[in-house]
Formats: sequence, structure tokens, C-alpha cells
Amino acid sequence: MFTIIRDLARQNMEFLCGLLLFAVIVGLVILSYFSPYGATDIYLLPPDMPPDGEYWLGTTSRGQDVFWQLTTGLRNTLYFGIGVAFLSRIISLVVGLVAGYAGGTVDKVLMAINDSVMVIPQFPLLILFYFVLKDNMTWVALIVIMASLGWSYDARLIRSVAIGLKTRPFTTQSVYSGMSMSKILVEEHLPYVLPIVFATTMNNMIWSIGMEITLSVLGFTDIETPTMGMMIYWANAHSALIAGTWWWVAAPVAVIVVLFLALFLLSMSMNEYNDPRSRLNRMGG
Amino acid sequence: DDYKSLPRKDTLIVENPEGTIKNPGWFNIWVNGGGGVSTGLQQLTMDTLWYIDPEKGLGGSPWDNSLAADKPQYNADFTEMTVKLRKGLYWSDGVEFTADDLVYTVKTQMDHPGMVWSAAFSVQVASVEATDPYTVVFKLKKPNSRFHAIFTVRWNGAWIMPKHVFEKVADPLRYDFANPVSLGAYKLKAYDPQGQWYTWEKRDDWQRTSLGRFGEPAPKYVTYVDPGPPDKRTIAQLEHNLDIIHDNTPEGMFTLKEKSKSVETWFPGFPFAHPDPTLPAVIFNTQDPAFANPDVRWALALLIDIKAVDMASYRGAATLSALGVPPTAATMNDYQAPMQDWLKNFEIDTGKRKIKPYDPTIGQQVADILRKQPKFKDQIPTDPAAITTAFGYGWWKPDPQAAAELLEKAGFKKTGGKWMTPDGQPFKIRMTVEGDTRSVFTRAGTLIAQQWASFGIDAKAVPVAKLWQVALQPGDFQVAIAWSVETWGGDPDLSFFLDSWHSQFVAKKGDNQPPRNWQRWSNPELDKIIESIRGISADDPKGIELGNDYLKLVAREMPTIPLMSYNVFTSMDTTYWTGYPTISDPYTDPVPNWANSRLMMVKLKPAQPK
Amino acid sequence: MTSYLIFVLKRFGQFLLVVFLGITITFFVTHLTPIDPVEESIGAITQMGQSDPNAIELMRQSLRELYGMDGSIWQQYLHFWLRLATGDLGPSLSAFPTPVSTIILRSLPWTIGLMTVSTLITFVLGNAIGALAGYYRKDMVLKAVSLVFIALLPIPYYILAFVLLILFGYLWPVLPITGGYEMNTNLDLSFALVLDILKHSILPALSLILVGAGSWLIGMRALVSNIITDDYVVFAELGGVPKRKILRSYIARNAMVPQFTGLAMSLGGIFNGTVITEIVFGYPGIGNLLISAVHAGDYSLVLGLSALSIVGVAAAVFIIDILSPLIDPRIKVE
Amino acid sequence: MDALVEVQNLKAYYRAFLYGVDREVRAVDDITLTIGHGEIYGVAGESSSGKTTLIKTIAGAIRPPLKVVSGKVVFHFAGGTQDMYAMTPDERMALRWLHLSYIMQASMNVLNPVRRIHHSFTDFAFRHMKVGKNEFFTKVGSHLERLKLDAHLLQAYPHELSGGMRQRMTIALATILTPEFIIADEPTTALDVIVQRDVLSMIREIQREIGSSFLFVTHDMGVHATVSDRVGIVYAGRLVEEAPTRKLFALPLHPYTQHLVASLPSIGDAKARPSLEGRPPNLAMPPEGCRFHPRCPKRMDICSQKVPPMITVEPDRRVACFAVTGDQA
Amino acid sequence: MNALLTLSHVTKIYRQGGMLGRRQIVAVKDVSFEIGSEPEILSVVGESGSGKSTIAAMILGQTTPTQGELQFRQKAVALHGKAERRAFMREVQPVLQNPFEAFNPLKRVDRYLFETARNFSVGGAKPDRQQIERLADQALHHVGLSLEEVKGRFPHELSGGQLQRAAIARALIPQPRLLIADEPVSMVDASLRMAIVNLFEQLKHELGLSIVYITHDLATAYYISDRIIIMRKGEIVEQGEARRVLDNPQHAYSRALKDAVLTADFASTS
Ligand SMILES: Nc1ncnc2c1ncn2[C@@H]1O[C@H](COP(=O)(O)OP(=O)(O)OP(=O)(O)O)[C@@H](O)[C@H]1O
Ligand SMILES: Nc1ncnc2c1ncn2[C@@H]1O[C@H](COP(=O)(O)OP(=O)(O)OP(=O)(O)O)[C@@H](O)[C@H]1O
Ligand SMILES: [Mg+2]
Ligand SMILES: [Mg+2]
Repeated sequence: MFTIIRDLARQNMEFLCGLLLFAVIVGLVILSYFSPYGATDIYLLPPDMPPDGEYWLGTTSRGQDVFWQLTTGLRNTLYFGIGVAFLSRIISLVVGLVAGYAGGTVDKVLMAINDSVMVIPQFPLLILFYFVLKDNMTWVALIVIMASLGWSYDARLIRSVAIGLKTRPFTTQSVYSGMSMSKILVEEHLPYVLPIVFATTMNNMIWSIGMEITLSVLGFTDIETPTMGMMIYWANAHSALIAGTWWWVAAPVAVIVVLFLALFLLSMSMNEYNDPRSRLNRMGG
Repeated sequence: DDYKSLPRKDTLIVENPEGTIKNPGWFNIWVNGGGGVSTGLQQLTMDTLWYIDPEKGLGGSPWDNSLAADKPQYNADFTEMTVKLRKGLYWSDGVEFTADDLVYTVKTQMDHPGMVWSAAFSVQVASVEATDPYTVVFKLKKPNSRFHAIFTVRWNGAWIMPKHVFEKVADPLRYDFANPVSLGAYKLKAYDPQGQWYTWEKRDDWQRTSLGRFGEPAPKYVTYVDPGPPDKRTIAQLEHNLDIIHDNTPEGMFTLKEKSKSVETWFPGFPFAHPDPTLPAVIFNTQDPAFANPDVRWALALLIDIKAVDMASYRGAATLSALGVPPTAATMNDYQAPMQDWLKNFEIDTGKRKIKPYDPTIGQQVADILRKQPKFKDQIPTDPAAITTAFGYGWWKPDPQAAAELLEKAGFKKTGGKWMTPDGQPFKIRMTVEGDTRSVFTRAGTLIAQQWASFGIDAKAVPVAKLWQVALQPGDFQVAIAWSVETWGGDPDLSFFLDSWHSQFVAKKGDNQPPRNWQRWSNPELDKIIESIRGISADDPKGIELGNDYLKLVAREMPTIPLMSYNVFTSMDTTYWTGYPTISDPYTDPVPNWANSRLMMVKLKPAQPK
Repeated sequence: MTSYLIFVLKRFGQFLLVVFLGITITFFVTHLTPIDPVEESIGAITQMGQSDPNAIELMRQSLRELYGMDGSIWQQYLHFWLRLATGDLGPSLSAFPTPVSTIILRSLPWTIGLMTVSTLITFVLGNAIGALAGYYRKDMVLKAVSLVFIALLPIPYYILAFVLLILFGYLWPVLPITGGYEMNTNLDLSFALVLDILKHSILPALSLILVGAGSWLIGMRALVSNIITDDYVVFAELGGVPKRKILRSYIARNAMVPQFTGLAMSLGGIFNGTVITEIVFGYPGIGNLLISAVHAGDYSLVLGLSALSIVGVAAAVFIIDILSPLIDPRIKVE
Repeated sequence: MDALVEVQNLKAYYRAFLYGVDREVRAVDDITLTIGHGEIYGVAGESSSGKTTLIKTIAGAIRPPLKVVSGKVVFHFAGGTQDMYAMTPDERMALRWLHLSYIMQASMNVLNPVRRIHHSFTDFAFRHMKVGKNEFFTKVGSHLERLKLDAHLLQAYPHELSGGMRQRMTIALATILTPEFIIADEPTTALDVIVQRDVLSMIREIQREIGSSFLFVTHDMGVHATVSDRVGIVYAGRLVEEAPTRKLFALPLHPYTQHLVASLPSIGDAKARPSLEGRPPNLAMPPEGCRFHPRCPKRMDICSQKVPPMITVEPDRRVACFAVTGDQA
Repeated sequence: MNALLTLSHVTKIYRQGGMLGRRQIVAVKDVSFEIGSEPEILSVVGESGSGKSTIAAMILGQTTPTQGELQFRQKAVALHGKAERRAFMREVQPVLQNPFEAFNPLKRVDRYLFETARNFSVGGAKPDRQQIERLADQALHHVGLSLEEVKGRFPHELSGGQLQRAAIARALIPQPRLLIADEPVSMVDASLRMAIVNLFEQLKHELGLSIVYITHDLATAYYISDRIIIMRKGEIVEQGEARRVLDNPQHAYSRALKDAVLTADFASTS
């Protein structure tokens, strides 16, 4: 494992850059646990201070330190994105693999559900959920809802691979080795779809975090939990871009860009490493 | 540009805070059909019997007889009201306005449940009759000394329908009233089929309208637009494309003041904004056992550091009020000033001792804090009277010690740094605030929750998008930031909101509460005050006395914690027009969705853009 | 031919099923919302200065009746389908009695216009750069351009749109920042009007393009870098087929097959991208309408809009499905 | 012999330094051979012995990780001399298809799947033919006829053709410009036996008609016996024996060739065939000395120490085995 | 009579275009044959697409025939319950075409051996690790390998011949009566081919296995089979004792097939 990472880093510029950027993100997330200020405390500091030696990234109009806000917000956003990605990956894996492998009626039923979820307009639905749940719309609830909306496209992708895998001879071999369906899916087929899972994770995170930001900017989330979206919400509620407190907006945007560049570069190089074509070619030798 | 057909210098451009209108072709204001109201429709084309201005008004007093020739005449037991109408007023299609229109308005609405004022008339009116073309007599089902209020514009009122148009319509409920016939000085010129703007044109016969009494309106055209979110409004006004911004964020307002040479505001300096006759407060759901006890409510009030809340929400640009009336210019005279002595001596019993919670200098303190910020230094008044008008008198001193005593008196206990309710549960407060739409309240709520939390209460602010519909009406909240007090503004009669606080209207837990007693508070003493007010006429001077009784009662009981007036950051650009209402010429409220804002049209003067 | 017909019929059945399920889910979720259009309407009315509690109770009853909201949710559900079967989406509850379809049709052309044009531009731009960047992997300029688009991708749309708005509407005020056309415009069709509409669409479209091109680019680049190792590409290279020809007719042509599916999906799902754009730029489309409908608890309007979107996406998928044998000759009709 | 192609001490390795893997696969290791004008040269050998690599290197179809380490590939097209790896890319491009065409392994999948077949002919050959479009397609049509393909098939998509037809199409594409040298990798593997037979006889006919030289690879000894003039046997990246087809089958010299020939079953002959023990060597870590020695029944001590050189034992015959030639170095 | 496997009038039709489809492909048409209780090797030969794999799939219970019946030990090969499937798999095992594809390239080869040993342990009780390894080793010895050579290795670390032998060893673990080998040598080269074919012969004798050997290589079919079935377009055109049929084919197609075989025997070419 370590040698793989070392070699990836040595040979693959993209991976190296991704790794470094990701290290920055992780560093910030770790720092968040050492924040001298409570994450939701406001009016502790003089408001609207531009970045300087004391407040590295300035302070907000709410008297918060942008830097420490940022670390906590980044942490929550990242956990949120990971949570959604993780849950939705699980759903799409189960649905995709089972539908592809079982075929027949099971496939038809699962795909009918899948396609229905795919066509449902997500945004109105999320807003409606917000109205239904009100203050029960916690982060966990939002993660679950987003995850249950964000799996269908990838489930289809996985299914198409799974259909191919089903006809691969080694599947027959596994069946005649007496393996159960779950074992075949998890141990034989899963490794083949993992590259897809990796690749779609980034898109899923972009989608879920983007959606979080959108909902937050419109005020449809829990405003007490600092996230990237919430930072922008408050900045926006204080007309930060107009009032000249640009650092309040620039900081979260910059960090989100870094986060996604990191994820993108990593997933791209991992993808290359994972690509069944190139990898199997290599293994075949 | 031939397609921008209207000359800018003849046009007043005003923000319509309703945003984009969903059903733009709907002008039937008597049916709630998704059309706009503040699109100029109610300000410029509608009219009704009386207006009470939130500020001074143009006719010498806030009270204005508009379509009516005189004040309402009641019989002795308030079961009959007679109205005399003005003569010589015409609809924009040349038909004369008469008593028939008024009678038709009432009867049609009573016949069509679902029309806006239908229910209100049905509940009250036994019969309505025109005794001659300019006299109408209402017979009421039960005595009501304030029946005229329904025809009296504060923000709006029951508008008069054009009988000659509606009587030809099969179903008034389904009639869109396209090409609305106007009773005001303006009539529809054009509107955006997408609902983003409406333009009204001055009537040639503006003299034949009630506004004509005050002179000729200056703007030939008035356009009401949806300029988008606050930041875009700010940009638009900086570029002189928007003459009146309805409301803004404090920061947007500061930016405008800083960057634009031509912006004018209600107060020339801090806090700039216009205090509306509306009183944002911390509203307790008194049906929640935790908040049934006034000691608890008082304890929570004493935990609020109002200066911090002021800075957090309005960044200092608020007009504070410790009393249960909005600190508008008029109530400052009628209620706030006379009550100061009482407030200074007011005592509460913490169970261990008596304390005097009032700090009369808070307004001055806020001014002092603001003066320390270099950006605002010169904009803060120094004259104590001016400071009071701008920032309010005093407020309650933060007193955690007393708060703790009060909570203990109410049976609460502090264990392990956390407050527990009398039945041993953690004291948990969810403060409902309005999400995006009124960000200053969200800010205030967030900070108050934080102040309570730092005292050991599990408090947190939760935004909801439709506070009224999802929380206040169904009573589905613990504590909220909203208002349950609204006054006429220009008139000391408190019945406008107070009548609905009578215990007869308090809904059962779980049922929908009718406006405006969102705190669902019932109190026999209050009921007596309300009943006394019902027994006297609206302009009876005894009304102020009874109002004072009300203020003392709610100060003791604290069913809501009044915070400040609803300061609206209205800003006006003087590039094309001057003569807007300001504190130095307070002839009306500048907030342009108020129907009273029609008065502006006659006071505005074109300016030559540089 | 008959087998193709059967295939189309089968797909059509699937399309109907998906639409049915999608709308059903949306129906029940919308009806779960605690916002009641009657209360909403009462709220609006009481805002007009009425507070007599007795009157309000009376009003509540009459509005319930008027809006046809009596009956259990199942009855309403049945009614909904019965009405829909006759092509009637019912009256909007927050704009009663105006039909939902009238309201939607007013906004729809704007959204379709803006989104179609910007989606197509985004598609062409993203794929062109993606294909070039995938083929000429070493080219520094292409790398830089790709990186810019990829970096734009994660910027919250709201922020990007707003930065554009401040740049071109405030700091260098050359473009209009709000609405679909100038206010007080004479709406008779004229060259000036068309120009004005185009001018108003530049910023919204630009923001959509800047944010959207990246994902096409990434997808295309990945596809291309896989395809260049395919036998037929290697064979063409060995056969001395000119590079540009290879890029165009061999690589891009093959990579476009999956991309077209994506294009149809995003054209069908036009809805999802519109809300924020329309809010930021005050664009008069269905996104703005949707938000106000949600706020007003107007479920007939929300349902109408959702149904439109569901049908849009499902139809796009359906069309792709039935056209795919034509786009990709390899796909046999099962 | 009048040489068209000369391969001299060619070494081509796959170099992989990737993700924890660090190795060098010596797939073509010091191979020398010559192909004459109009000759069909077959290369045989077991799977993974480097046949494809050899052919790719000769065709100049290398891309990373494959690298030509040393050696030369020289052509004598149109009387001149062209060194494959000393040319500029443009010069190499100019040779392709006009003088040299290459039919890749899995040639059933080399046609663009989403375009009709006639486009491929235009793309590959039209530039070189210097005739009008109509005349071009008339020529293509008559060429297809030779391969028993109907001209209307040009309007088809590749997938609409059967495997055999596609393979013939590819052969038609490779021969339309009558290049001097045609290279093919497993041109008939995975075809039906009956179809295979047809395709092979067609290749022969075309080759005779246009007089090209032909280099092809397959592990099917039956095919070699049918088509090749001369056969080279590759084992683990090295040429171990080279002889005219008849001689090779009649009297194989190298022990590996002997085994190969002996193990071929045939109908009508049910006697037991031996199978070879051991496994093919790993080309990343080939055995020292003769690469066949671990499996060789005739192995001697020297076999594990020295690489047996390719020795010409008869004028048209070479072999690399100490057991046959003794230690002549 | 107690035949091991009986196919009586088996037809398999694939439909195209779904439930209402018109286009049909008759992959197998009215095929009947049986395998007796005596161990034997039955070759099924024929051109590509002639339905050989379809027959294999039907015997293995992977698809069901459209018409006709397949019986294994006088019981229909219609597999429902899990237990029934297990019991069937214990007796009938497949050997797949491409040894490189028969094992998941991402997994170790021994995994399949161990799984089979665990799931088909003879005697009922769950075998422990040692027993499993012993069973695997035994099976590997039958094919001339040992566990040592295979253990811990990935497919790409073994030669094609080794892989195919390991696959056969795996199939032997449940001690089946019947192996279905669908083109087991078409992807391995000549030198390995004989090793596998010889192995079949040996297994038949040593373990008393019957083998259905599907191939298009007439030469190896001639070499090892007892009986042969020649198929064309889903139909059996000729069947009988292998040597006799191939030495002297009767049907025109059989003759064409035989003629197309390329041999290194120079007498018969050009
Ligand atoms: N891209 C590659 N990277 C690393 N090693 C490779 C690569 N391609 C092939 N090899 C290795 O080079 C050696 C020779 O492979 P080659 O394809 O030339 O064999 P072959 O004789 O053509 O086999 P076959 O008969 O299976 O086609 C093999 O060991 C193979 O694994
Ligand atoms: N799942 C399927 N759906 C539809 N048709 C099929 C399916 N499987 C096989 N066929 C068709 O059935 C026929 C017989 O196929 P089968 O695979 O049994 O032939 P085969 O003799 O094994 O051929 P090969 O030698 O190529 O392996 C072919 O025409 C094939 O296209
Ligand atoms: Mg090869
Ligand atoms: Mg087969």
C-alpha cells in the first residue's frame, strides 16, 4: 500500500498535487479541533477586520475569526460530503450489483425504482423535505435524504458493469464453487466496480456539497452548524460582497476549490491506477 | 432607444418587495389570486374611506378622510355606523364614485365567501344601505366601536370595488380585473407579463381623485420593480436605476451611504432606517409549560444583553423599546416618554430580593459605542433628544444573578452547569427565527440563543422559512422572534392589535391561533383593559390611559420581550427626484409598499441629474 | 421493423411507469408539507389588516371549499390523476383560480430558451476542449485551460454568478444584471427587443457555461483517453490516417455516443440547474416560479412543475433509448 | 536471397516502473531475421513468447511501455533503404499503407464501429490512389471481389458483418494499395475452421497476385503448414529455429520444435501424444543461458550457462541449440 | 436403465425483442442424447454458433430448455431450492473455456479451491482449514499440480496450462460424476493443449468421470473421445463412436468440417 502511494506520488504529478492539496485540507480539518473559539459563538471579536497578522483571514461581520470558522466549516462540509457519498455509494452498489446479477424481475423492479428516483426533480423535493422536517432537518437527516436522491445514476452505471461481470467465466466458476450470491457480489464483483465507485464519489461530493451550499444560501438548512454553505449564507446575509468584507466569501470559496481540485486530481490518478484496462494489461504480463 | 419607451426623468422607480409576481395579470385585489398588491396597485389605484398615516400625514393630522367626507358616525351603543362620502370623485373610466360602489363592495364580498374581506363583513355587518348617493349606513350584528377600522388604511384597508365593472362579471371570484379601473391618481400603463415590473401613469383627471386635494402628483410614471436580492438592489441604486429601495441589509445600507452621494434616508445619520409601527419581540409560547410562568420569562429577559443584540442584528441601527409598543415618532410622545418615570421605579421580586431592572441609559450607551467606530463617528447624533428618537430610551439591564434567582423561584435548578426544569429535564429552548427573509431577526435570535446558552440553558436558534404559517399560527414553537404588536403608528389607539389579544380568541393547544396573539397569552386583567377600550370610541383620550395600563401589565408579565422597532432600511435616491419623507419632513412613511406612500407622489420634485 | 416498434412500445411503457412512480412520490411528498395553501392565503389576507378571529375562521372554511381541498389524501390523489388524464393540472392554489398550466406556460419559454442555449454551448465547449485535451495530453495550453474549467467546477454556483454580476454589473457596468429584458420595454417583436433579450441572457448563460463546461470536459477527456487505446484508433494511426481525421472521425465520434446520452439527460433535467440562476439574475423562468410555489404551499403548482420536469427527464431518456440504435449502430435492438 | 526486410539483433523490452512494480519484460531479445521479396514468413511459438511484440517492432507500432532497446529494422522498399528507427515520424508515416501494411491482432475489431466501412477505405487509401472518388470505389469494389466480398458491404457497419467477413475486410483494406510488405498478427484465430480455411487460401492468392512479402504470426501449426514458405520458431523472446516449412515439419532440429511438431494430434492417428512439462518462462526473469533449458529433455550443463547462438546449419536453415550445433562459440 | 444424463428432444429458442418478440433464434433444435453410467468422454463438435455452449448451459442448469427435458439421474434438471442446487453441483461441474478468464484476476487462485472444499465438504460437518487444504492438495495432485505451486498465487502468476489444470482440480473437489468442459483448450496453445487433453483421459480412468468435451478442434476430439456428436445450426447431424465417425464421416457437413482441418501433414495439403 505504502509503496503504491509512494510510486504514485513519484510518477504521477497529478497524484502528487492532489495529495498535497488534500494534505492542506486534512491539516485544516485537524486544526479545527484546536480552535480557540466556539464554532457557533458570535460577536467575540471586533467585526469586519480585514486579514492581518492577528486574524489571518480577517473577521466576519458577526465577530468571528474567518480562519477558525473555516476550519470547522470545512470539517463539517467534508464530513457531510463523505457521509452522503458513502451512503449513496452503498445504495447504488447494492442496487446496481443485485440488479445486474439477479436480472429478471428483480432487475426490472429495481430499475423501475431507480429510474423513478432519477427523474424526480431533486431540488424541489429537498426544499419540500425541509418544510416537512423543519428543525428535525439535522445534518444526519440531510445526509440521508441527499444520499437517497443521489445514487440512481451511479447504480445504473454499476449495473451495466455487473451485467458484464455476470457473464464472465469466473462468475460461473464462483457459482460452482458454492459461493452464495452475496459472497460473489461482495468479493468477486465489487473490486471491479470500485473504480467506478471512486470516480463517481467525486462527482457525488461535488453534487452534494454544491447542493448543501445552494440550500444553505437560500436558508434551507440548520444555520447553527457551521459549514461552507453556512459561511456563505451568513456572508451573504451581511452583504459581504457589496460591503467590502470580501475575505468572508473568498476564504470558503478558495477552500472549496482546493478541496475539489484535490479530490479531482486524486480520483483521476487513482482511476488510472484502478482502470481495469491498464491494470489488467499490466497484470496479464 | 425606442424600446425603452418611458423617459427616465418622468419616472419614479420603486422596489416592490413582493418580488416577482406569480400571476401578473391578476388585478382583482378583492380575491387573493396570486397577483401583486404592492405593485402600485394598492398604493396608486385603490382608495377607501379613511387613512391613518404612520407618520404626520399631509392634512394636518395622521387621520385623513379620503373617500369619506368626514369621520365615521356611530350611534350610542356602536351598532350603527354612518358614512358620508365625498362628492366629485371619479373612476378612471369616467364613472362617478358613489355610495353604490361602497354598498356593492360590502354586499358582493358577503355574497362570495373566499373574497378577501368577505368573512370580515359577514361576521359583523347585519345590513348596509345607501340612504342617498353620498351616505351609507351600516347596521352591525353586535356593538363595535372600531368597525370603521376595516375601511381605514394603515398598511391597507378594505378597498372599494367599481360596481359598474364588477356587476357585469359572472363570478367576481374568477375575474382577473385586467385593465384595472382606478380610483387613485394613477392608472395602469403597462406591466411585465413575467411579473417583474408594473408601470402606472398619472391620470389626466388626477384632480377628480382623493389625492387631488393635496396638489398635483409629480411623477408622470411610477414603476414598481423586483430588483432582486439586497445586493442587487444596492447596486441598482448606486447606479441610479432604482429610486426607492424598500428594505436592505444594514450593511447594504451602510455601503450605500458610504458610496453614493445622492442617497437619502429617514434618519440622515445612524440608524438611517425608518422605524415601522411594528414591534419585534421574543415571543413565548405561553401554552408551553416552561414559559407559562412570568418569572421564567423575566429571567430570560434579564439574560439578554440588548446592546449586543442591537449590534448583532442592526449593527446598532435599531430603535430599542422596553415597552410593548413600537417606538415610532408618535408613540415616543404618547407612551414611551410618559412611562419613563414609572419604568425607572419599576421593581420585580426575584424571590430573594427586589430589583429595579430598568436601565434608562441604554440608548445613549449604544450611541457611545457606535461613536467609537471610526466609520460611523460623524453620523451619530450627540443631542440626547435626537439620540432617544434614533436609538430609543432604555432597556433592561443584563442581570444573570437575578435571572438565576428568578429561575430558582420558578423551581428550576442548576446542576453541573446546566439548568434543569422543575421536573428535572434539561431546560431546552428552540428559538424559531425567520430564515432568509428577515435576516436581522435571524441575527438577533441567534445571538439571544447564544446568550441563554452561555448561561447554561440548552438554547439554539432554528430558522424556518415560513415562520407565520408553520410556527406561529399552529403554535408549533417554543420561543420565536416575530411581532405580535402592530399599531396604527400615527394614532395612539392600541385596539388595532390589542383587541385580538382578548382571551376569547386564544386557541386551544394544537389549534390554529388567529392573529395576533401568537404568544397565546390570556390574562383577566388584560381582558378588562380590552373590554374598556371596546366601550369607548377610537379618539377617546381615555384610550391612552388604558394603553398605559396595558404597558404596565405586560412589563410585569412579560408575555413577550419587546426588543426594538422594526427598522426598515428604506433608501431613496435623489438623482431624479427630491422631496422624500424624512425625519425632518415626516409627512409619511417612506416604506413604499404602504398604501400611505401615495402621499409621496404629491411631494416629490423632479431633480436635474448632473 | 416490427421488432423496433415493439422495442419502442416497450420503452414507452417503461417511460409511463417511471413517470407514474415519479409523480406519485412527488405527490405524496408535496402533500406532506405543513404549509397549507389556505393558511398561506389567510396569512396574506390578514396581512392586509384583518384580525377578527371569527372572520378568520369563516374565511378558512370558505377557502377550503373553494380550493377543493376537502377529502382524504387518497381521494385527492385519485382526483389528481383523473384531472391529469384530461390534461388539466388544475387551478393554482396560491393564484386561484388561474390554471397551473397558464402560469407555467408563461415562464417556461424563458427557462427553455436560456437553458437550451447555454446547455448546448456548454456541451460543445466542454467536449471540444475535453477531446483535444484527451488527445494532445502533453499540450500545456490545453492543460491550463482544462485546469481553469475544472477549478471553476466546484465554485458554488451562487458565488460564481454573483462575482460575474458584480464584475459586469457594478465594477464595469456593461451588462444588465436582472430580468429577461429591460423594464418598460415595448414587447412587440423587434430587432431591438431580441437584442435586449440576448443581452440580458449573457450573464446567466455565461455563469452556467463556466460552471458546467468542466464536467463535460472531464468526462470527455476520460473517454478520449480510453478510446485512444482502442484497436480501431491504433489501427487508423498505423494506417497513416491524418491526426485530425483520427481525432474527429474516430475518437470524438465514438466518445460522443455516451456524451449524447448525458446531453439529453441534462436537457431533460433543465429544471435542476435553473433555480439558482433565476434567483440570482431575476430571470423570469420556472425556477423562480417553483420556489415561490413551494413557499406558498401551492402544491398544485409544485406538482405541475415537478410533473413537467419528470416528464422532461423521462422523455429525454426515452428518446435517447429509442434513438440509441441510430446513434450507435452497435446497439442492436436487444 | 534478395532481402526486402532485414531485422538485425533486435531487442525490444517492455519497461514498467509503475506503482510498486519495477520490471523489464524482454519480449524480443536479440532477434535477427531476413525476409525476401514475395516470401511468406511465418512466426510460431507459444503464447506470450513475444510474437506480437516482434511483429509490432517490425511494423514500427510501438508505444510505451514497449521500447526498442537496440538493433535495426531495415526495409528495401522501391529499391531504396529505409531504417525504421532512424526515420522521422513523417517519413515513417509516408511508408505506411503504401509500402507497408499491418493487420493487428484481434483484427476483427479494428474497424471504426460507428462509421460505415467505406469511410475506412477513404481514410486509409483514398489519398494514395490519386484518382477520383468514383474510380476509387470502382477499384475498391473490384478488389473486394477478389476477396469474395460484395461491394455493397461497404455501406454496412462493421458489426453487421460476421467475424470472417470483417477479417477479410481488414485484409482487403491492408492489400488495396498493393504494398510490398504485409504484416499480420493471428489473422485467422477465433475464426470458424471452414471460414479460416477460406480466408487463408485467399491470403495466399492475393499475395501471389500482388507479389507482396508477407510476415505473419500464429501459434496454430496447421496454419503455418498450409501457408508459410518459411517458419521461424520463437521461444521466450528468442528465435530458436528457422527453416523452410516442409523441412521444419519433416525434421525439426530444436527440441522445442520437435516437441511442437510431435504433439500435434491428427485425425486418423490416435496414438498417444506427449505433453511438455513445466511452464513457459517469465520474460521479466528469464532463465540464464538457453531459455528452454529448464524444460528441455536434452539439456546439458552448458545450456544453463551460455546463450546458444543462432547457427546456420544448412543454407536455408538456422537453429540455436547446443545439442544440435555443439558449442561453436 | 440408469443413464447419468439424458437429453430428450431438447430445443432452445432465444427470442429477440422481448416479450412480444417475433425474431427467434433456434440455438438448439430437437437434440437427444444420453450419457450412460459407465465413464466416457463425449465430444460435441461443430461450427461456431451451432449451439454447443447452449447445450452446456442447459446441462449446467444455467438456462432452461424451451422444449424437451434434461434429466440427471432420472431427475429433471430444474433447480429450485438452494439445497437442490448444491446437490446437483456436487455431481456436475464445469470446466470453462478460457483459463485466464476462469479465475478472477484480482483474487488468488487457491480461493476457489478452498471455497469449493468448504462448501462441498463430503460428510456434512464444516471442514477446518487443514482439511480444506488437504482436499485441495489431493485434487491438485490428480491434475499434476500441488498446493504449494498454487497457494497464494494470482492468476497472472500461473501459466495457462497450470490455470486450466487448477480449474479442473477445483471441479474435482466435490467428487463429481460429470464434467462439462466447454472448449477447454481453444485458448491455450498447442504445447499445453495436449497436457489438458491427456489429463481428461487420465481422469476418466482414474476417477471414473464422464466428460462432455465441447470443442471445434476435430483432432483432439478424435484423440480422446469415446463418442462424438457433430452439430450444425442447433441440430445434430451425425453422432456415434468417435473414431468411426471421423474416419468415415457420412453427413456432407461432417465431411466439410473434416476437410477444413489444417494439418501439418503435407500429403493432404496443396
Ligand atoms: N504492455 C505491456 N506491458 C508489459 N508487458 C507486456 C505488454 N504487452 C505484452 N507484454 C508481455 O510481453 C511478453 C510477450 O507478449 P506478446 O504479446 O508479444 O506475446 P505473443 O507471443 O504475441 O502471445 P499471444 O500468442 O498470446 O498473442 C508477454 O510476457 C507479455 O506479458
Ligand atoms: N443469451 C442469448 N441470447 C440470444 N441468443 C443467444 C444467446 N446465447 C447464444 N445465442 C445464440 O444461440 C446460437 C448458439 O450459440 P452457442 O453459444 O450455443 O454456440 P456455440 O456452438 O457455443 O458457438 P461458439 O463455437 O462460437 O462458442 C448463436 O446463434 C447465438 O448467437
Ligand atoms: Mg500475440
Ligand atoms: Mg461456445
